[in-house]
Amino acid sequence: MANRRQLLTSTAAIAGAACSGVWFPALAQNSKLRIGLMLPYTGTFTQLGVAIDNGFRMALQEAGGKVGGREVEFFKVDDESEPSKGVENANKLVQRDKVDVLIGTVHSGVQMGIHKVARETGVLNIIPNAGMHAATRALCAPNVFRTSFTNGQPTQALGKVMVEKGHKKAVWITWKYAAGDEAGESFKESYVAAGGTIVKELGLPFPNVEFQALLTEIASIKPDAVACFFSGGGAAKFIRDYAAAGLKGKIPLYGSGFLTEGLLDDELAPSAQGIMTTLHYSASLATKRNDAFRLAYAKTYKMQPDVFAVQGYDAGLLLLQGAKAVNGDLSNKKALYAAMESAVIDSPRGKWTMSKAHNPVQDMYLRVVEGKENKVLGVAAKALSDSGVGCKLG
Amino acid sequence: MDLANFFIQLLNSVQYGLLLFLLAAGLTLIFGIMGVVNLAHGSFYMLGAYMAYALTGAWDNLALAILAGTLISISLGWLLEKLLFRHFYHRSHLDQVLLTFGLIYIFEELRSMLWGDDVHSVGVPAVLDWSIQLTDTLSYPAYRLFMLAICTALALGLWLLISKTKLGMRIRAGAFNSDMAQTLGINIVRLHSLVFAMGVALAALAGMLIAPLSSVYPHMGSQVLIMCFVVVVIGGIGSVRGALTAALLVGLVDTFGKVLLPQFASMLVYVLMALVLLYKPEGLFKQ
Amino acid sequence: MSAPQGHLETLPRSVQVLLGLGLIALLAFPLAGQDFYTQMVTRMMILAIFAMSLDLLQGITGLVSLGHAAFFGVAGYVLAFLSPADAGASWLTSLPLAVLASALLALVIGFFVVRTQGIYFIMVTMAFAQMVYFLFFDNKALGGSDGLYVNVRPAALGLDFENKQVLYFFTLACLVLTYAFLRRLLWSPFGRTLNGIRLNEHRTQALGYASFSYKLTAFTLAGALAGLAGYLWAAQSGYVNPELMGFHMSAHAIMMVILGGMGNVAGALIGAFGFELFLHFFKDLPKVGEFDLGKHWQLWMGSLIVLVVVVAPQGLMGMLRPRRSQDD
Amino acid sequence: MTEPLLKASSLSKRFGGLLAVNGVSLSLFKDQLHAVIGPNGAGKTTLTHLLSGDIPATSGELWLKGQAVTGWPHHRLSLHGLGRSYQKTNVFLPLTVWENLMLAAQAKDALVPYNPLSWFSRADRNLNVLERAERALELSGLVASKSKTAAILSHGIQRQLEIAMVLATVPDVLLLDEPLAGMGAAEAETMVALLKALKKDHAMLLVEHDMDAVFALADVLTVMVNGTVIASGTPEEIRSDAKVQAAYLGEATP
Repeated sequence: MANRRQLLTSTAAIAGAACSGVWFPALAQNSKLRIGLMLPYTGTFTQLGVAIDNGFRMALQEAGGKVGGREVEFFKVDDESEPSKGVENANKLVQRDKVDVLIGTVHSGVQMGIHKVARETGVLNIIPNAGMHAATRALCAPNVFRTSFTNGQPTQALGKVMVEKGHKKAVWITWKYAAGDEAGESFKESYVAAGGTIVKELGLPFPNVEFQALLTEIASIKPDAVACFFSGGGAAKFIRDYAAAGLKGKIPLYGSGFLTEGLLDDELAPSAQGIMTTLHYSASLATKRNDAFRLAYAKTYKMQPDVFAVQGYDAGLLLLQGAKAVNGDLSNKKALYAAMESAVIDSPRGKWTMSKAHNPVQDMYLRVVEGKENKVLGVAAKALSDSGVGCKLG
Repeated sequence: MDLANFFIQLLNSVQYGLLLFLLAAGLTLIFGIMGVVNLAHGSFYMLGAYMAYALTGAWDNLALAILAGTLISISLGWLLEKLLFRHFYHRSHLDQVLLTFGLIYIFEELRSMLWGDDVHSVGVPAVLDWSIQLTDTLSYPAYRLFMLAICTALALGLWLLISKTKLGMRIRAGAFNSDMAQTLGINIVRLHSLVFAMGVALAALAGMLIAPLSSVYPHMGSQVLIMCFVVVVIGGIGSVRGALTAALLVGLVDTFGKVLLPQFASMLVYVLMALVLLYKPEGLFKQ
Repeated sequence: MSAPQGHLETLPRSVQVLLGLGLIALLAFPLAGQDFYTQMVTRMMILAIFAMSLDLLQGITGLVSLGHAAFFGVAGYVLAFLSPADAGASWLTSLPLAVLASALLALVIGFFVVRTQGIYFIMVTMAFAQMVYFLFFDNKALGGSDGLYVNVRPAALGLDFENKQVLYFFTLACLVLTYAFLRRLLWSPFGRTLNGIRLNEHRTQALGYASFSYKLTAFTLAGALAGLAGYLWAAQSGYVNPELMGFHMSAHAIMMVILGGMGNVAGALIGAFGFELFLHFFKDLPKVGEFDLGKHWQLWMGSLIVLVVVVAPQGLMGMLRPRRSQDD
Repeated sequence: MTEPLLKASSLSKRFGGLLAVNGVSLSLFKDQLHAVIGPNGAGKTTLTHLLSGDIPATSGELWLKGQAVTGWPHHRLSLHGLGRSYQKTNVFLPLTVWENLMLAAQAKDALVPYNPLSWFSRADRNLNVLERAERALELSGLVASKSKTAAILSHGIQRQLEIAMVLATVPDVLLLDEPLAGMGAAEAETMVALLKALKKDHAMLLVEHDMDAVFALADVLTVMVNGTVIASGTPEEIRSDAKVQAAYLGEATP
């Protein structure tokens, strides 16, 4: 950008590219289906972004690489889990690349940006992870579907389990940010409904990972059990600190599945033994569907799939079913949405259907950490559906 | 909060404070004494943590990994000083901000290419993998007590080095007036590379020592960066004693803030910093 | 930047021509451009206003603020608060209110931070900005960590910001006005005194200027202009979140100003466009064989920044300015 | 004698243990040059800082043009007609001589910064500012180097610029801290001539080591040693004062 010639040529170049980029949807039938992938390829959630990307592509490959009989073209954008660029990056796929469907994303803040664009442009958006409640509650939209969970769904199943295990007095601890609050809300609902009482709610600023002070509080409160919501690096550290503080043996630790999902390596597993979590998936789910998926995934990508890969995979299955019903013409929105709403997804996590607000109605499994696995003990909540309160759809 | 609990929380705050000092020690050298605004300090910390993960993975011995990691980071620091930072001592703080901001991008990408983007954990060495029973439900991990000792030793060592040894005197002279120091026969060029390399090594050492406590994950450096500047600035730029005092103060405010005033916990540290800077504009222990 | 530049008000010919051509390109652009590019260039212009507002502090008064994004974000939030759920707020009332809110915040924070010097000023502005960031991040009532929507974009006097072209030209007008105002400021007694404070605050006081109230006025004015940029950002994207006032955004602004070359406001303008264009360019790099160039955009961007600061100490502007002999 | 333009009574300044200035009282009258001499470290420069408000006094009072101004900040005293030059040149090096003078000349009737008028008006089109700057340029003999950047001027010319900037603020009281320091014979001569000319309608305080210049210019002479005034009076009285000779001029002359 040093001198004026360069500044002008690049501005003209952009303008030129823009004109050639003009494209007429009417010729949708035979031309390629344009799929936009907006996922974190850099930053703290890169691991999740890559897993979703792999799962999604694998679903399409297994269906012969065609969606509704049409060839596919991918458009990728790295959202860096940066909320302030959410709208900008979503528009890059929707307005510039004119994608027919936008798959994304992980971080709730960025999802708010995508949701704004999805509601304004009407582009089909499949959310493979972000659990923010608004997308399938107050701000639900006919063109927005989710194949993962709402932030409160996993912990909604946790309350009853803990009371059944005899834990009447519990402490809830999480980061003070949207996902933590939403998980806490539904845990309180389910736990109190099942007869438990929350003795104390502890919170620390996001992304602070210095837990020592609050662990000391827990030790002094001496609750029957502790329930929490943490994920990623912070979750791994919480497990280590919890065990190192000697609480592991004395006060059982429960949490939403993200506390242990994909983190149980040789170093962490010993500290995590016995931790019980609820999640809509587990690697050790003993079903033929799950084994076939895990084998295929390991063969294709040389690594073990986690819940995020499953959610990406299911996003692929959902798109395939919807497109098949309208044999590739995604502009036939009514039929497409009807097909996707009534879809039954044969997912590695088990069959699940779409709620009225377009969020999965799915089983929540109770899991316990044994060795380096989240062993499935049973179904904590059968066909659990998010309340979808405030959604005017259907 | 009964008395026993109070003392444990006090222990927690001192332990976190000393941890913060370990984190900021490298910065007290590069930013404090050499006056280079080093935003890449967090990246060196992250590189240290990833080196600890990679090397313990290979040899399964943290002490050996730390030794090798320190040597690697010293040479990295020395190289960076020679290639880049040497030309920035007399440049404005803004140039240093821009340079080190660029380095953050570079180190983040190199880490992603070398070690990937997964979350890892580093094992506590077996000899320290036990706990002391404090109360019927709470016990204190030995590794954190070991860290208490290490950080105190480091604080004492750094303070002695800087204020009591001949080398320390030369470092301070060089920082205060490098031209004058040069005329007095101090080889400033070699001194700067030495101090810079020490600064980078200290940051990486912090990463390696703290790795078993914190897990190892992308962008871990950027979360630590702001807190290190807070500690160095509150303490008074260039003062090791100041950084230690400030680290303990921040440890106190953060620990008791979380317990007593949870809804303001995240803002308390910054309120503390603003108050200190407005009351004593040059920090607590200005040289 | 190593030796402080004296003459801020005079621009070399080459830069003036570049700006003239740039203006013509910006005027003609929406006619050729597609919606996405219109919005992209609108965003660049908004960031240019933001960078220029920081340059008033950093380049002209010599105050390096590492918390300037606080005023950028607050104005955006004011628009979000004023926007009713199903209709657009009138920008005739919401814009002035948002800018006023940012100015007031800048006045209050400025009253405290302006008395500190050098490195401590940088750090104390960062501390106050982090306080504002966590105030919004931790409070559900203020939108919490996921932020707030501007449901319907503001409109007034027949200018509806839902229309991308209208917002584009409105932002262009704001850009030109801000630029003209700041350029004019350099020639004014106020601007000259700020320049004096940057070069030698002690002597400026000795001559009879109350440097504290000059710096506070500059800080408040810069906060107001940053508020203008923040308001336009919220109007354009329709979504505000705490990151808009985060450390990263403030550092981003400093990058744009330094990259462009500090002091004469045109540098900040060029720095903003340059920084964004390079960012987009690196991210859209194609996949060459197995190696996805675009994925490693951070490596290219980091290397570029290091290169510029090593090669061009005066920033991009420095390269345009012919190597002037000392006694011009 | 009329009211003193500047009156100081028992001004003191303590830096920790050191009492740099100890209870100094002096008055400056219009059309009169009051010189202050004394060995290095006598507290002369500190005294000028106390008078100009550069540093706050530990104790003592100050009156400027009959108005009590004790504790006033530096810029306020300057606006009220108390100009000062510095021992170590303290100008705007990257700016030209003319720009330095314009900034000084502009201070007198500058609007408050938050008055939008001061943002929009053109600094170089204010007639009386231009006139003040022009006058200071001619008085100090700097017309030749008007558009030169201050940084590249010789030391002597920079000292002239130092004085010119004070004149541009049109002060009533002038505090000059070793204006002749580091000047060649010719430059010193022109400077002494300038100072003599300025005596008319200014009250001046001159801190200087060059005894010839001091005795040529001073109407009143004060001798300071270790922060205190040991003698004050006309140059002739001081020359023959035993105490001064013992403390300052070496062995008593016959």
